[in-house]
Amino acid sequence: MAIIADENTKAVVQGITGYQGSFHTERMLKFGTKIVAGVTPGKAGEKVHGVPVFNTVREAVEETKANASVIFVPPAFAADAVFEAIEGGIKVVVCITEGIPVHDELKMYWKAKQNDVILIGPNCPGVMSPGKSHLGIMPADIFKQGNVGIVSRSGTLTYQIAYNISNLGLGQSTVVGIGGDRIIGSDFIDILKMYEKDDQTEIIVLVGEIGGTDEENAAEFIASEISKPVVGYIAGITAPPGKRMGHAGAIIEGGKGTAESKIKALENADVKVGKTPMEVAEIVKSLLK
Amino acid sequence: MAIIADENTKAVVQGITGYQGSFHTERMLKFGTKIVAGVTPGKAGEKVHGVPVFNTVREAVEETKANASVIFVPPAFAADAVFEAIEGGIKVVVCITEGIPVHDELKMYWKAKQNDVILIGPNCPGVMSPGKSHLGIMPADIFKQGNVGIVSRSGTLTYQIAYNISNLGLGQSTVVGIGGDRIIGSDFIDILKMYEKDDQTEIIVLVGEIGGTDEENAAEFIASEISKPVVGYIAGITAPPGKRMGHAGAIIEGGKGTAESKIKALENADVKVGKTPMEVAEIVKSLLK
Amino acid sequence: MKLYEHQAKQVFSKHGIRVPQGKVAHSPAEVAEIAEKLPGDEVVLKSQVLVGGRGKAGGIAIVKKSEAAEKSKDLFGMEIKGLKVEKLLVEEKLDIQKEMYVGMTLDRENKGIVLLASSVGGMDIEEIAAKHPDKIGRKTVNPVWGLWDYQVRELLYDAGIPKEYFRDVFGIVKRLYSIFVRYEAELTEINPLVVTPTGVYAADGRLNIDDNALYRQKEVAEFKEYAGSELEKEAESKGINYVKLEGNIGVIANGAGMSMATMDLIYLEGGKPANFLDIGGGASADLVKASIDLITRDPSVKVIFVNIFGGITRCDVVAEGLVKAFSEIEMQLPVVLRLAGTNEEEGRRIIEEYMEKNPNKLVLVKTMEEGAKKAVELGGG
Amino acid sequence: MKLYEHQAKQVFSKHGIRVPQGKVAHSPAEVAEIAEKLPGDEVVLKSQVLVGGRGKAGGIAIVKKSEAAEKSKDLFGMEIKGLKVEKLLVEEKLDIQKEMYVGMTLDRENKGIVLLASSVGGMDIEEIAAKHPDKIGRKTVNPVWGLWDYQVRELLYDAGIPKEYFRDVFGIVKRLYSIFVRYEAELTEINPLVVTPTGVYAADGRLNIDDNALYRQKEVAEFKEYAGSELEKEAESKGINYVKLEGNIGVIANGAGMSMATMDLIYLEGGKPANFLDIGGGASADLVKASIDLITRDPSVKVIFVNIFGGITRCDVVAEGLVKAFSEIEMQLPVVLRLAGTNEEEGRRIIEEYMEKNPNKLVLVKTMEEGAKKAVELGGG
Repeated sequence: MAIIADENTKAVVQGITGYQGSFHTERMLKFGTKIVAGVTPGKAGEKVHGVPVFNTVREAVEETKANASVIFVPPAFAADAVFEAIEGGIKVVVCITEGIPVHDELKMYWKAKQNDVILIGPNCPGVMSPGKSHLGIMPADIFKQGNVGIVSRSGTLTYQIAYNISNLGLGQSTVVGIGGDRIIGSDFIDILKMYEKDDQTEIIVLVGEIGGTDEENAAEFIASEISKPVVGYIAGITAPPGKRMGHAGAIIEGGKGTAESKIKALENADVKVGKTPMEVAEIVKSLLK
Repeated sequence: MAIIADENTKAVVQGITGYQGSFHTERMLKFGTKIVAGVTPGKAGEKVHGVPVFNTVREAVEETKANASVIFVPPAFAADAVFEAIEGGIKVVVCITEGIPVHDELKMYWKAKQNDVILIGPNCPGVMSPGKSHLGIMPADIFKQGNVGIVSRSGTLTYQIAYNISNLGLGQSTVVGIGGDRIIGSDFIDILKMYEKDDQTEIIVLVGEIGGTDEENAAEFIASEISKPVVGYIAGITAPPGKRMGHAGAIIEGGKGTAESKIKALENADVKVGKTPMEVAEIVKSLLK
Repeated sequence: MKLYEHQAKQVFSKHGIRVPQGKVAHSPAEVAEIAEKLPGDEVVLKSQVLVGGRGKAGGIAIVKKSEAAEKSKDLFGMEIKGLKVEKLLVEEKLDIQKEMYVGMTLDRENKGIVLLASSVGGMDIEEIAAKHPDKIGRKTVNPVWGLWDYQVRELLYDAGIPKEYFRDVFGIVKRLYSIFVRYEAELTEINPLVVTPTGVYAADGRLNIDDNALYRQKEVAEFKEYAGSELEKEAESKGINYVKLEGNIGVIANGAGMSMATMDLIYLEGGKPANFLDIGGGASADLVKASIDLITRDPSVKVIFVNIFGGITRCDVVAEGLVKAFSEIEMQLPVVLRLAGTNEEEGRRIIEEYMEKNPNKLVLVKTMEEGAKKAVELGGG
Repeated sequence: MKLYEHQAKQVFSKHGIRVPQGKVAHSPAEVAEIAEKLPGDEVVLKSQVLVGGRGKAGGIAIVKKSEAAEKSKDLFGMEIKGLKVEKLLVEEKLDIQKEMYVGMTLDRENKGIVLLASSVGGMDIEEIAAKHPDKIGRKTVNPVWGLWDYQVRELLYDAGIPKEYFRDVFGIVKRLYSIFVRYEAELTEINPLVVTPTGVYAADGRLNIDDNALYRQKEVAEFKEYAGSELEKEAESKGINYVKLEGNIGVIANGAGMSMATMDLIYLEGGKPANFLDIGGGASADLVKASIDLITRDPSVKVIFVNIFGGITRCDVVAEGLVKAFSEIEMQLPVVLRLAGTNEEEGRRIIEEYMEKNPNKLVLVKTMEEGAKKAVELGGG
């Protein structure tokens, strides 16, 4: 089955005429994703890699029955794009855009929540269900269809771990990059719930990093609600506390959210935590046997 | 059974230490309403007619398990009071206050809606279930327990019609004054639904007035969803169009919302419309036989 | 509270919506002075009255600058739908290439703010809506979430706003919405919104503010001018809801619904109310007295029908106010009085006590139907 | 972006929160001049550095006016947690009767804004929270609905704010919240919030603005000063996420998670990273070149490990940047390079082509584990 994106996903790309939008639309099409429409205000009637462009999401949905959206618009316009997608009737919104003001992200979160829309991201690599659908910017070649579900706060680390898993002869049901910002649409728990219900997923990999308490909350949830085996990885063991690590999602706030605290919480929930991306893949392989 | 307010209603009065709050608390207590707490910030520890006063609704609910609120605070603070009641866990909020800015009323409506709270009013006389509970400012003496459900946009007209019904030897299950402002928490349809389900109510009286299209919408709803007989009254047949009639709820906007249009809509839905308040009572009596 | 066109335009301009150059004149001399300083050969004289249909009533004129003062004499003192023209807005004449429409108002049904736009303007928007519904864009905004850009785009695409003006109109709609919210408006519109060689302008402007919000809308509250007939102005200044009507039966009631029902009853009995007067909820004795005072000064009134059903209003307080009025005002008119509801007993007692000592023409009735009948009888209807 | 205390206070004051009189000085002479004009006999000298714990580090002094300039010489040029003191805030000394606390920050877990208040302040708020949890009021505000008065009241009752200051603190919390929203803050706090005979003042102030919002927060964006070491300042001005660390292995990676994982691996292999450097997503060749340039100028670096897994970042673009860097910068350092993901083939081809013609000390590895091991080896860890 896979989660979030599958054979039935028909996607619109918001910001399709931009550089990133166009580049990744081509890659998604090549992968096999059903990109049925693009949206850029004022560019209705154009085509990008053969995909028809509309002025509004509402029109695109009316014409193509799209049910998912991938957003590539610049940060200043991203919240508006998310709102437009939601009010346009889209049920899965994947927001790739990085650098969105956090006060906008708060509104995006609540808008999606109130409308029962799955919002992935922002500042995320998207969703990849190998062999079915890919909504985002992941390097498709490294994935293989299989039964490992991956959920991750970090983009590149996700690729790394998926790549290692593929190299061991295994594959992924779905790979979800939930994004590294402090306020995101879907957190670990939201995705864990879906994997728990998903027939195709037999084992779950959770990739976290320092900052916040999302991993600790996930650990608690896993202990009580998840029956499938979970393997973890936490980046930032050696990050100096209080220093700013790249994006704001990785600030260590008030001593909480350290790698130690997260690893401990996961291990207490019977999650095997790998020390390197390679070790994570190896644990997955050993548990699947 | 009655609707909205009954024997199980335990009410808090917001603004209990004010002139109106205190006056009507005494009257509600005399009627038999369970007023378990009052709220006025900064006056915790005081008592008004024996009712303990708290600083916050949250505290009042924690201490007394109140499940309804009657609001008498001045218009500038009324929206805040409604929000406080809703977040404090109150499930029925009756807002008596007149003169609330309409942009505040819009927010009150959505806040109640999102939290599944019944908001009655503002600018309304409240809810009266004779023999059970009274949340508001109605003159209790004129009501009698019975099986006529009344819902009305006009305060004084409600009393008049209820009074006439009582004088004919009948009584009311519940009387709801939904308020005359343009934006109100519960409209005719919301209350009609409750009367339809209420065992005690055998016949419904709907009292409308010119302005808006609430009566027209109600007529449509009655035609398809209400099995009990409905008797109507519409005030403002002789109101000159475009002139401002007291509160803004009665402005005739753009030719729509005339008494003629409302009466016609109701009659099309098989509602008997009385020409005078007395005639309304007489129709009710004839239909109940 | 309705703002005059020139006031609305002042607000628009302050918030970045372009309006024609112009100024308000109170006399032909001022008209000449203002016209002189405006660009072009011709100017527009616009009567400042708070009703629609000025144009059709002849309240707007385009004239040569040299003839502006002379022409303004015709306009000053004109009556438009009962309102005297006391102010003229003297404006530059725009070089109009196209007329469009944007407006917004409360959406009672959807509990929001409805935005309207049309690529056709200058006529009555209701007429356009009826004849060319496809030319009207319509969008309800949820007041909690506010207006988002995509909604403005959808509105303008639906309205068929041409590409070349899209960006300008987009900006104007956003500004207009923030004015609507910031000033707590009930309605605001620009009709026509005009395209000229130098850009898009609000050639006319309406902005109605929620009266209940005036206490915190100090900037526009200062614009407040009482409008209507002398009695209506006085009533408004005292907080009495009063509208002058054609008949001869003065009506005082509490609550808008009850007041309207009272009028309806008078009509049913064959009479005609002289006014609508709602003392509201919880009226004081002084307000009751002021209401009686007001009505007695309307020469067409032959009888007064006071119809009170007390809730938050107390019958004893109303009775006190009446007694006060009867004692202090020289009353020749017969009064029909119905008191019921809160403190009814006490109210009737006060009135009966007064009647014992004072042979006023006061008839105490039991029901409003009876009262209406009696009032029509006494009014000679 | 963190504002300095004096900048935060400037914003507070503009929005109606009272702050002590004072001004920023850059030299002892300026200190004397400012102190002279302040009321009272004594003044407070406060080092302006963007770290906590100034007080304990000796960065704050209360002195007689006459001794202010002399004392300021000790403070100027002091180092607090690695940051040089270059500015002093010279302020009037308040007559402090009581210290309280108010603050607000993002609530990641509840997706809102959490407001904190305490009737005890002046110490570390975390310490208070740990030792006297009952003394802290806490309230999460939903950002869509905004802050309502009842929430402020609940907060202050929970915090035990005494009745006599309730109204003042209420006003300050409301103002602080509107500052938080208006300036798109991540955090703002007043610690201590002090009671004096003339009212309640913000004796200290923090205001951190969301970097992602600076493009539309022009008023505070102007305060922007690059902080930290020279290399860190340069990196920030170029948009590179760079933090100087203790070790000798220069690290370049894409994505914060990958960068941290790379550092973690180096530690696991027994080495120490010289820095954290994240080129972000979709980096250009120029950014890659600038990153190499930056790291080569850190004298402690012995080897550079470039660890790229392409997604939105393209391996060919990274390779181009590296080639550019190697060609234009005189490189003595060995470089370990791992390229995988988007356009991996092309990236490796570009690098291999370059290596054929140029005998750089460049080691191309397959995995990041292998790369870390190799880097530690070459770095002599």
